[in-house]
Amino acid sequence: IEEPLIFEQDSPGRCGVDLPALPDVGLRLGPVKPRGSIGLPGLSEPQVVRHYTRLSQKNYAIDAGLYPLGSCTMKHNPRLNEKMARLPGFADVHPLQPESTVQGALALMDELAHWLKALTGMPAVTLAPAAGAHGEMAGMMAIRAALEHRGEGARKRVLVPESAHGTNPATAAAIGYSVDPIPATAEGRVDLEALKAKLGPDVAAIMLTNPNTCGLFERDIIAIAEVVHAAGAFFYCDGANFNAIVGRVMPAELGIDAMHINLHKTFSTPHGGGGPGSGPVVFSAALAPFVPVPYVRKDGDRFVLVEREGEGGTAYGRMKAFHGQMGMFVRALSYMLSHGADGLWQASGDAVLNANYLMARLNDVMTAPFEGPCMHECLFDDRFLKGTGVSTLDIAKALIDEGFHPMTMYFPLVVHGALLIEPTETESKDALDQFVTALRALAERAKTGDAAWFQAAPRFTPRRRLDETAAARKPVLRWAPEPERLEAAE
Amino acid sequence: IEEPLIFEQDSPGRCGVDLPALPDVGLRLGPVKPRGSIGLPGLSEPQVVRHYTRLSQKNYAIDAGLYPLGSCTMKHNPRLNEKMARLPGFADVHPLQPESTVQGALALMDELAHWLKALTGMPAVTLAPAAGAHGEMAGMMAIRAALEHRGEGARKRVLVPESAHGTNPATAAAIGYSVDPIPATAEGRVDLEALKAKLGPDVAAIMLTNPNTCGLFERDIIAIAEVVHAAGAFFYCDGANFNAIVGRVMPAELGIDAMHINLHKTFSTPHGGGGPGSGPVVFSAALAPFVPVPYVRKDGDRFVLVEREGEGGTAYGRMKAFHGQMGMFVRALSYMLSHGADGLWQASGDAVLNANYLMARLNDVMTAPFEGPCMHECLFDDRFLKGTGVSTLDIAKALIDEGFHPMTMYFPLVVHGALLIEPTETESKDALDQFVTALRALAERAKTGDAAWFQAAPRFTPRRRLDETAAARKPVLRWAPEPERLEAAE
Amino acid sequence: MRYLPLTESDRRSMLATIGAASVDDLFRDVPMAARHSGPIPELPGHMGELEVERLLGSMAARNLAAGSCPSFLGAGSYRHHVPSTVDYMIQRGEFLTAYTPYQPEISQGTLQVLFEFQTQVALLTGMDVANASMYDGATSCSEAVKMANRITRRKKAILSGGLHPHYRDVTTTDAAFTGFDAVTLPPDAFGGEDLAGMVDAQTSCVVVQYPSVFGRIYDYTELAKSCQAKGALLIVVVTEAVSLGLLTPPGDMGADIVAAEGQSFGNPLNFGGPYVGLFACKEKYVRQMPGRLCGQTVDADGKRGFVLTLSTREQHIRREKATSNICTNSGLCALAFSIHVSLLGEEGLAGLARLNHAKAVQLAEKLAGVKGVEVVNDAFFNEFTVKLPKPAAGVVETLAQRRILAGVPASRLFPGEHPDLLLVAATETNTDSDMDAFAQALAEVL
Amino acid sequence: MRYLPLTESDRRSMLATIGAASVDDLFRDVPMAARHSGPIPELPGHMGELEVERLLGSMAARNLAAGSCPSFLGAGSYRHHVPSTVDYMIQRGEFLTAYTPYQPEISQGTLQVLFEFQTQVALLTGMDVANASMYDGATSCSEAVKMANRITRRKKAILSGGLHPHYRDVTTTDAAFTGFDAVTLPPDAFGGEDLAGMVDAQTSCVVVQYPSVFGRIYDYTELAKSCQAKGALLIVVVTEAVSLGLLTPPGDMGADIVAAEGQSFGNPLNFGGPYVGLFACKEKYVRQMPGRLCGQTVDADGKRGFVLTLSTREQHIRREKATSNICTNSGLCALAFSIHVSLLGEEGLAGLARLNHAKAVQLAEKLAGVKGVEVVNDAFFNEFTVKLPKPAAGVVETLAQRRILAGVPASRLFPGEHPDLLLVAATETNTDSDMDAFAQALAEVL
Repeated sequence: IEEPLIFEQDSPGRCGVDLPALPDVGLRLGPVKPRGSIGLPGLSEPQVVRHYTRLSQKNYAIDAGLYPLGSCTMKHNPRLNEKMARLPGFADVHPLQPESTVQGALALMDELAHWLKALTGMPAVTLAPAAGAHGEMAGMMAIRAALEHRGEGARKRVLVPESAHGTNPATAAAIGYSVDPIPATAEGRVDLEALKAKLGPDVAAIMLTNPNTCGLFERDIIAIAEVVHAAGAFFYCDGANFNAIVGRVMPAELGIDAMHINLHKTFSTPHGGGGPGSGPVVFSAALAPFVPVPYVRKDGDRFVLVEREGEGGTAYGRMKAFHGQMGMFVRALSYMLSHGADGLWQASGDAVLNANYLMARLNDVMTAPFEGPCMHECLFDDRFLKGTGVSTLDIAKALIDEGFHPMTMYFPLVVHGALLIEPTETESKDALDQFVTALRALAERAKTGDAAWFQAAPRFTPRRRLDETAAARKPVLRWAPEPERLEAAE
Repeated sequence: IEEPLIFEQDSPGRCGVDLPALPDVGLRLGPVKPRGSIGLPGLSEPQVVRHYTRLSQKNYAIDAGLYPLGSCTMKHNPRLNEKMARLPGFADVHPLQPESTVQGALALMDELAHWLKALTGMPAVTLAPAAGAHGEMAGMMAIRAALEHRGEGARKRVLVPESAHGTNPATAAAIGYSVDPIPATAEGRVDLEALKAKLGPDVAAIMLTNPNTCGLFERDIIAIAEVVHAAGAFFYCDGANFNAIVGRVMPAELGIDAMHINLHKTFSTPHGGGGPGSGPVVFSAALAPFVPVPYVRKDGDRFVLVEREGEGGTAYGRMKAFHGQMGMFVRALSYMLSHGADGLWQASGDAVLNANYLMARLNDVMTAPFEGPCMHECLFDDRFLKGTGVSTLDIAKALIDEGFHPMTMYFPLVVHGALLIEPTETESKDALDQFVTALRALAERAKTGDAAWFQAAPRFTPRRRLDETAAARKPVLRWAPEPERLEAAE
Repeated sequence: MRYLPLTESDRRSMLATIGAASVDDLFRDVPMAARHSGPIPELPGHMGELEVERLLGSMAARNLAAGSCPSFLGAGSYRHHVPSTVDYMIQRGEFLTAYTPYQPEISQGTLQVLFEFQTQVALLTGMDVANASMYDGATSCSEAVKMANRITRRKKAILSGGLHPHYRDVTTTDAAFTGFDAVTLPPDAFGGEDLAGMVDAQTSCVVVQYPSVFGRIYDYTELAKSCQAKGALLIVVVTEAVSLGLLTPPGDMGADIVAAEGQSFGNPLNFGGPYVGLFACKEKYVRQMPGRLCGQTVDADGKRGFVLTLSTREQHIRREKATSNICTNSGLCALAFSIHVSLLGEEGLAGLARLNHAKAVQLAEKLAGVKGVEVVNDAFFNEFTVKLPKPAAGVVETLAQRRILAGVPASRLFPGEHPDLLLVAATETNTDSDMDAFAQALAEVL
Repeated sequence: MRYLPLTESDRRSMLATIGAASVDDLFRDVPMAARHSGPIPELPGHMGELEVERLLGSMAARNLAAGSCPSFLGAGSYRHHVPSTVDYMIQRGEFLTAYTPYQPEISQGTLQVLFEFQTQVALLTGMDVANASMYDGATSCSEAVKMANRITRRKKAILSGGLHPHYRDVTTTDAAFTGFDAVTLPPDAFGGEDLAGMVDAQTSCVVVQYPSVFGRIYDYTELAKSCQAKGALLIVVVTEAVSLGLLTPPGDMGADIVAAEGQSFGNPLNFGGPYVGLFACKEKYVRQMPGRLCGQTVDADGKRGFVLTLSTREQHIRREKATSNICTNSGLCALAFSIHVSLLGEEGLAGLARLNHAKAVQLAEKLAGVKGVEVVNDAFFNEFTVKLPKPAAGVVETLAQRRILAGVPASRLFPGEHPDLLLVAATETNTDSDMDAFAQALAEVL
C-alpha cells in the first residue's frame, strides 16, 4: 500500500491532540500580529500512528537484519539504554537548572568522561561536540588554539591521507588550514617516508584514521607520532573506528594528541536514520587546557559546570547551545557499564574476528586489495567484476533483494569500486554465514555475466532504483499544494 | 527472509541476560533434586530482538491498516493508555499489599466502576472477569445464584437466538443449563412471538446480543425484556457490541439484568494477538447482591477490598486468582477520560455512521440479507457470489492481497456465507473509500467468473493458504529436536 | 477529539450517501424511550493527554510501588526484573494491535510466537504439550480439574491444603456451578497431608501445588503413581514458574496435567492482572485440553507455517458442547513470557532460579536471626513461611508504614487461620540491604 | 555477555577458517607495546540490567526533574507536553536502528519523513525551503552566518544583543577559527538597538532573535528591508518554535535565513541535548544551504520516491570545499519533531501557541502582583523578563531548595550583567497552582 504525504491526508478541523482549556486572557504580542493560516494538515491520532507505522515499514534496520555498512558501525542498540535515557531524572532536566538540582546529571557526565579517559589513556576529554564531525572540529580547534597559544599560529598545513573520511579535509579547510594529501603504500597504509618528506615547520597537524578506512591498523603509527611530534605538529586521530580496538589498544600509547569518539559507533547509541550523534574528544596533556566550554569539574563532593572560564582560562569557545548530547551520554554509559572492561575487550575482539571471518569466507570469489588481517571491517575492490558489466553498485542493489543491507560502496576512494564490509560484534556466526552464502552466490552469478539481471535490482523493495540525478538537477525539497507546487530554481 | 524457530537458533552457552553475582549459600530444596537440562535454546539479546522484530513484521495490525473484523471491534489503541498502565504506581503494585498502600489502585477500580455504571444505568458491576466469555460466565452464575437464592433453582432452560456468539450457548451449557434456540425473523431479529412461545416456568434466562450479531438493533427489546421478566426469567445481554450504543442508549432502560462489557472492544484496550481481555459485568438491582469476590467498597474516605464476605453475604465465589485485569482497567479508564461523555457519544455515532456508509457504498455490488440502517457493523451474505465459483473465503483472501485485513467470515451462522464488516469510528473516510474501492473491484471481478484467480489468493503474504485440515488431523503442537520430533497421537 | 478522524463535513457527505438525515436517524431502530439526545450529563467532557496523565498519575501516586521499597510479597505473584527488551517488543504495533490470528497468512508472527510459547511451556513443565495460555493460574487450575473430570468421567477432585486458596476458591466456585465435587483440605502449613489415602474410585484428580502456597516442597512421584493406579489424574499447580529452572519438573514426577501461573516471566505485578495461565498435559490428553492451540502445518507452496488448530473443541464450532467457553488467550502476556524465556535461555533460566533460591536462603538466615522469629519450612524455593510471636497482619501493616512490604500474612489467604504465620518471598530484585532493612525493622516491631 | 552472540566454540571454528591461532593474533599489526593482554584493570566488569538500572537510577534520582515541581525555565529549552504517540513511534526499531538513508530503496520511511519535516519547517518559518535539520539551534545560527558570508562574499556579521548568548558564543567561536568578524552588541534587556544603522558594505548579515532571549517581540520587516538594501541578509533565530504557531512568521517579515531550535516539538529537555536545529531559507539560496537535504524524484517504475540530494555540496564529495563538515543530521529528533507537529496540525499548533501565550500572560499578571517585582517587557510570547529587588541568582537558588524552578537569572547567561533580571517562561504544562505556588514563594523570599 502506498502511503501519501501527511499533507495529502489533510482535512481541515481534524486534530491529533486535545488541549486543556484556554484561559480567558488577552493577547500581549506588541508590534506583531497573530499569524493567519500556517498551512499544516489536520490529521487525527489514529491516522498519524498509521502513517508513521507504514513509513517505518519501508525502512531496513539493524533490528531487522544484518547492516554491514563499513565505517558506519551498525551494531545492536540495547533497549536498556533507551529506557535509561528516559528516566525523568535525565530526560526531564532543564540545562539551566541550578547546579544544586542537577548533581546527578553532572556526575553522569563526569563518570562518562572517566570511562573515556580510562579507555584511551588520555588525560582530558570534552563532551561538547554533537557528532563525530563536530568532534573533529573541536579537536582541530584545540590544536589551532594550542599552536597560537605557543605562538606558532603560522603553521597552516594539515596532512591528510587520501583514504581519509571526507570530513577530515573538510574540517581542516573549514578552520583555515590547507590540506596536503599523504599517499598510501601498496599495503594500504600511510607511507611513512612520504609523510616524513611532507613534514615541515608549517605543518600544524596530521589527521589520521586508525584503524584506517581500509580496515587496517597503521603499523607505523608510533613512528608516525614520533616524526610528527618531532616536527612540532600535533597528531589528530579520527576515532570513528575506535570500536575495533576499544579496551585493547590505548590511543595514548600510540602518541595521539586528540581523538574524537563517535558514541553512536563504538558505544552503540542509536543512529536513528542519521543522527543525533555525539562526538566527545579526548586530549593529550599538551592539548588538555584547550577545550570548549562548558565542562564539568569536581570540587570536593560537588560537581561544578564551568560555563565560562575566568582570568587566564584557555578554553577556546563554545560548540553548542548547551552541554552536549546528554541523552546520548546516558545511553553510552549504560552500554559501557553493561559491557564492563571484560565485555568491551571481548566486543572489539569479536568485531575483528567477525570481519576476518567474512574476509576469509569471501576472499576466493571477491578481490581484496590488501592483505589481512583486517580489523573491524574488510575491504574488497571491484577487480572480481572486471569485464562482467556488473558494478559495485549493482552488487549492492542485488544484495538488497536477498534481504540484506548492502555494505559501504565506493569508499574509501583509494581502491576502485570499493566494497567495505563491517559486520560488528553483535552478529552471530549464523547471520554471517547467511550473508556469505548470499554474497558468494551474487559474485558467482556476476561472473556468469548476467549484467541485465543485476542492473534491474532491487525488485522486491518499496521503491526500485531512484533517479538521483533528476533529484539534484531540479530539486523538489518540499511539498506544495497543487497547482503552484514550488520547485527550487536552478 | 525466513525466520527459524528460536529452538533452531540455539547455541549452548549463549545467553540474553546477565545476572548479578550468586550469593555463596547452599541449596535447601528438601526432597527434590535440582533439575538437569531444561532444553531451552541459548540466544544473545541481539538475536532475540531480531527474531521478534522479524516475526512481528509477519503480522497485520490495526496500526498498519484497516481491520474490519465484524464483531471483534478492532479500533485504534492509543499509546497514552499504554503509558498510563505502565506507571509504577499501577504496574508495580502487588495484589496482596496492605490496603493502606494501594488506595490509588482501589480508587481507580472504583472510578472505572462508576463510569461503567453511569454508561449503562445499572446499579452494580463486577470487575473480576478476565474476558468477555468469562464475564458471560460471571453473569450467568449470578443469575443462577439469584434463582437458587429465591428457590427457583429448577429453572434449567436458557433461550439463545441462533445468531448468538458461540460463547453464549457454551456458557449456558457449562453451568448446567440446557440451551433452547430462538428463531429469527426475516428482518434478522428475534422473533418475539416465537420467544413468547418458548417461555415457561423452567426458563432461567434469555441470552441476547444487542445490537445483535447481524449488526442490527433488536427493535422489540423492551417488549422482550417485559415478557422475559413476566415469565420470572432474567435477561442476560451479551455486551460485545456495546460500542455501537455507548453513551447513547442505556442498557438499564432496555430492561437488561446483566451485561458483560468487553473492555478491549468498547474501550479499546489492545487485543494483543488474542488477549488479554477484560469482561466486567453490570447488574440490575435484582442481581446486584450476587457477585463474585473480590470487589471494592468505599468506606468513608477509604477504599476497602472485600475478598470474602461475612455472614449473610451473597457473593457466589471467585472467578480469578486476584482482583481482575488491573492493567486493562487503567487503559480503559484512560480511554474513557480521554473521550469524556461527549467523545463517547460521538464515537458510537461515528462507528454507526461508518458502518452505514460502507453498507451504502457496497450495497449494489454485494448482497445484504437484511435492511438497514445497521449499527456498528454491516452484514452481507454470499448471494452475490452465486454461480461464480468464488466463495466468501476467496473474497477474504483476495482482500488480503489488496492490503486489507478481511472482514469476519461465515459468522453469524444465520445467513449463508456471511461477510460481517465493522470499520469502527477510528477509520477516516479516506480509509473507508479505499476499502470500498478494493472490495467493489473484487466483487465485480468475482462476477466475471475468475474463480481460479481468487482461489490462488493470497499471493503476497508471508505464507499462502495454510492446510488447516492437516494441522488438525495430526497435530504438531511443539517443536522437538530431530529425529524424535513429537507428534501428538490421534 | 483526537481519536476521531471524521470531520463534520465528512459526516455530512456520508449521511448524504447513506440517505439519512442525521446520525441520530441511523439509531431509529432504538426505541425512542431509550435513546439519549446528547452526552450523559453526569460524566465529564473529554480530556487532553496532559489532563489524563495528571489525573491517573495522582491515583498512581497514592500506591506504594513495590519497587520503591524493600518488598517481599509472593503468594502467587512475584516481582522479577523484566529485561527492557520484553516491554519494548510487546509494544510493537504489529503485536500489540493485532487480533486473534484468524487469518494465518497475515498472522504468522503471532502464530509462531504461540508455537514457540507452547514448546517453552512444555519444556519448563516437563510435559508433552501445552496450550497457548489461559487467563491466569487459578483458571488454569480449575480448567485442569474439569479436563480431568472429562477424561476420567468422574466428578470428585481432591484439593490439597497446600493449594493457593484463591485457586481453590476458583475451582470450588466452578464445582458449585458446573456440578462436580471439590474436596478441600485444611491449610497445609506444617505438612502431613495423606492425599494418596483419599483417592478412591470416584476421584477424578488430586490437585497439589509445587512448591506449596506455604513454600513447602514435596516430591510427588509416589502420589502420581497412587493416583494413576486408581484411575485418577495428578494435577500439579505451579504459581512461581521461575522455580521450574531449578526444581525437578512436574512432568518428571509423573504429573498428568500442569496448571501454572506464568506472570514471573515478562509480566509486571499489575496489582494482580493481567497474568498468563500456563497449561500443559500428557500427549494422550491433548484433545481434551481446553483453550487455544497453535499447530504446525504447510502452506500451498509447501512451506512450514502455523495455524490455530483443533478448534473443533471450541465454542465457535461446538457451541454448547465445547470443552470450555473460553475464546481468548492471554496473548500479549504470553508473548512477554516467551520473550523473557527466550532471553534467559537454558543458562539464564537456571542461573535466575538458582539466584532466587539463594536470595531466599539468605533471607531465611537473616530472619531466623531475629529474636522470636521461626522459619517454619526448612526446604523451599524462593518463598517460605515464618512464625511470628505476634499476629502477622498487624506486623505487616506496621512495617508498611515504614515503607517495607514484609510479606503476605497467612490469615489474609486463610481468614481466621494461622494468624502468626507470614509468607515471605525473595527474588533477584532483593538486595542485601533490602533484607537487612527488613530484618532490622522486624526486630524493632516485634 | 548478553550482547555478544559468538560462543567459544564459534570463535574456535571461525579462527580455524581464518587460519589464525587466536583473536589476539588478528591484532598482530598493533605494535606489541600498545597491545593490552586483557581487560583494563581500572574499570569494573560487566553488569546485568538490574545493576545498571540501579546505578543509573541512583544518579537520576540526584536530579530534580522539572516535571516533579513547578518549573518556569526557558532561555532556549522549553518543557512541553509530548504526546505519548511520539516517543512510542520513534522507538520503533525501523526508525531507531536505521542509518543515514544511503540506500533509498530500503529507506523510504526515513526519507519521506525528512521530506515532510522539511515542508513542515518551511511552513512554520514561512520560508521557501528547509534542510533536514542541524545539531541544534546554536549551530544552525552559526551555519546561517557562514552561509550568508558565502552568499554575500562578505565577512562581517552583526549579532543582536537579543540573541541567546550561547548562540552568540558558538558563532563567535566559529568566527575566530574560520575567519570572519562577528560584531556583538550588549544584552538588549530594555530595547533600543539600532541594528539597521550598523549595516555597512562589509556586512554580510544581521542576526536577530524572535522573540529575543529576554522575551521581547520586534517586527523585523523594516530591518529586513534595510539589510537587503545594503546587500546584507537578515537571519532570524527562533529558540521557541511553538511561537511560530501564533506570531507572524519570519518569512513574512522578509527574513533571508531562519535558524531555529526545534526541541519544543517532540523532544524532552534532556539537560540540553540532543536537540534539533531547524534551518530554512529563501529558495534562491538553496545551493548554499549547509546540511543534509531530501528531495523528491521517481524510481525506475516512475513512482514518486525520495532521495538525499545536492550532496555535491557535502564533504563526501567536495571534501575540503564542502559547504560544511557536517555529515549527520539530528534524524531521530527531527522525526520526533515531525510526528508532534503532525499530531498538532493547523488547529492544534495554533491552539498550543495560543495556550502558551495565555499561560505566560497569566503568569506575568500573577508575578506583577508580587511586591517588588516588575515585569520588564509588556509584549512577549511565552517567556518574559522580570526585575527583582534582589540578585536573581540567589532567589533562584533559594526557591530551588523549596522545589520551585523559578527561571533563568540573566546573570547566568550574561555573567556580571543585569543581576536583578530573571527570565521566566510558562507553557501548557504549568497549572494555575504551579503559578500560585511560584508567586507566593517569591513573595516570601523577596
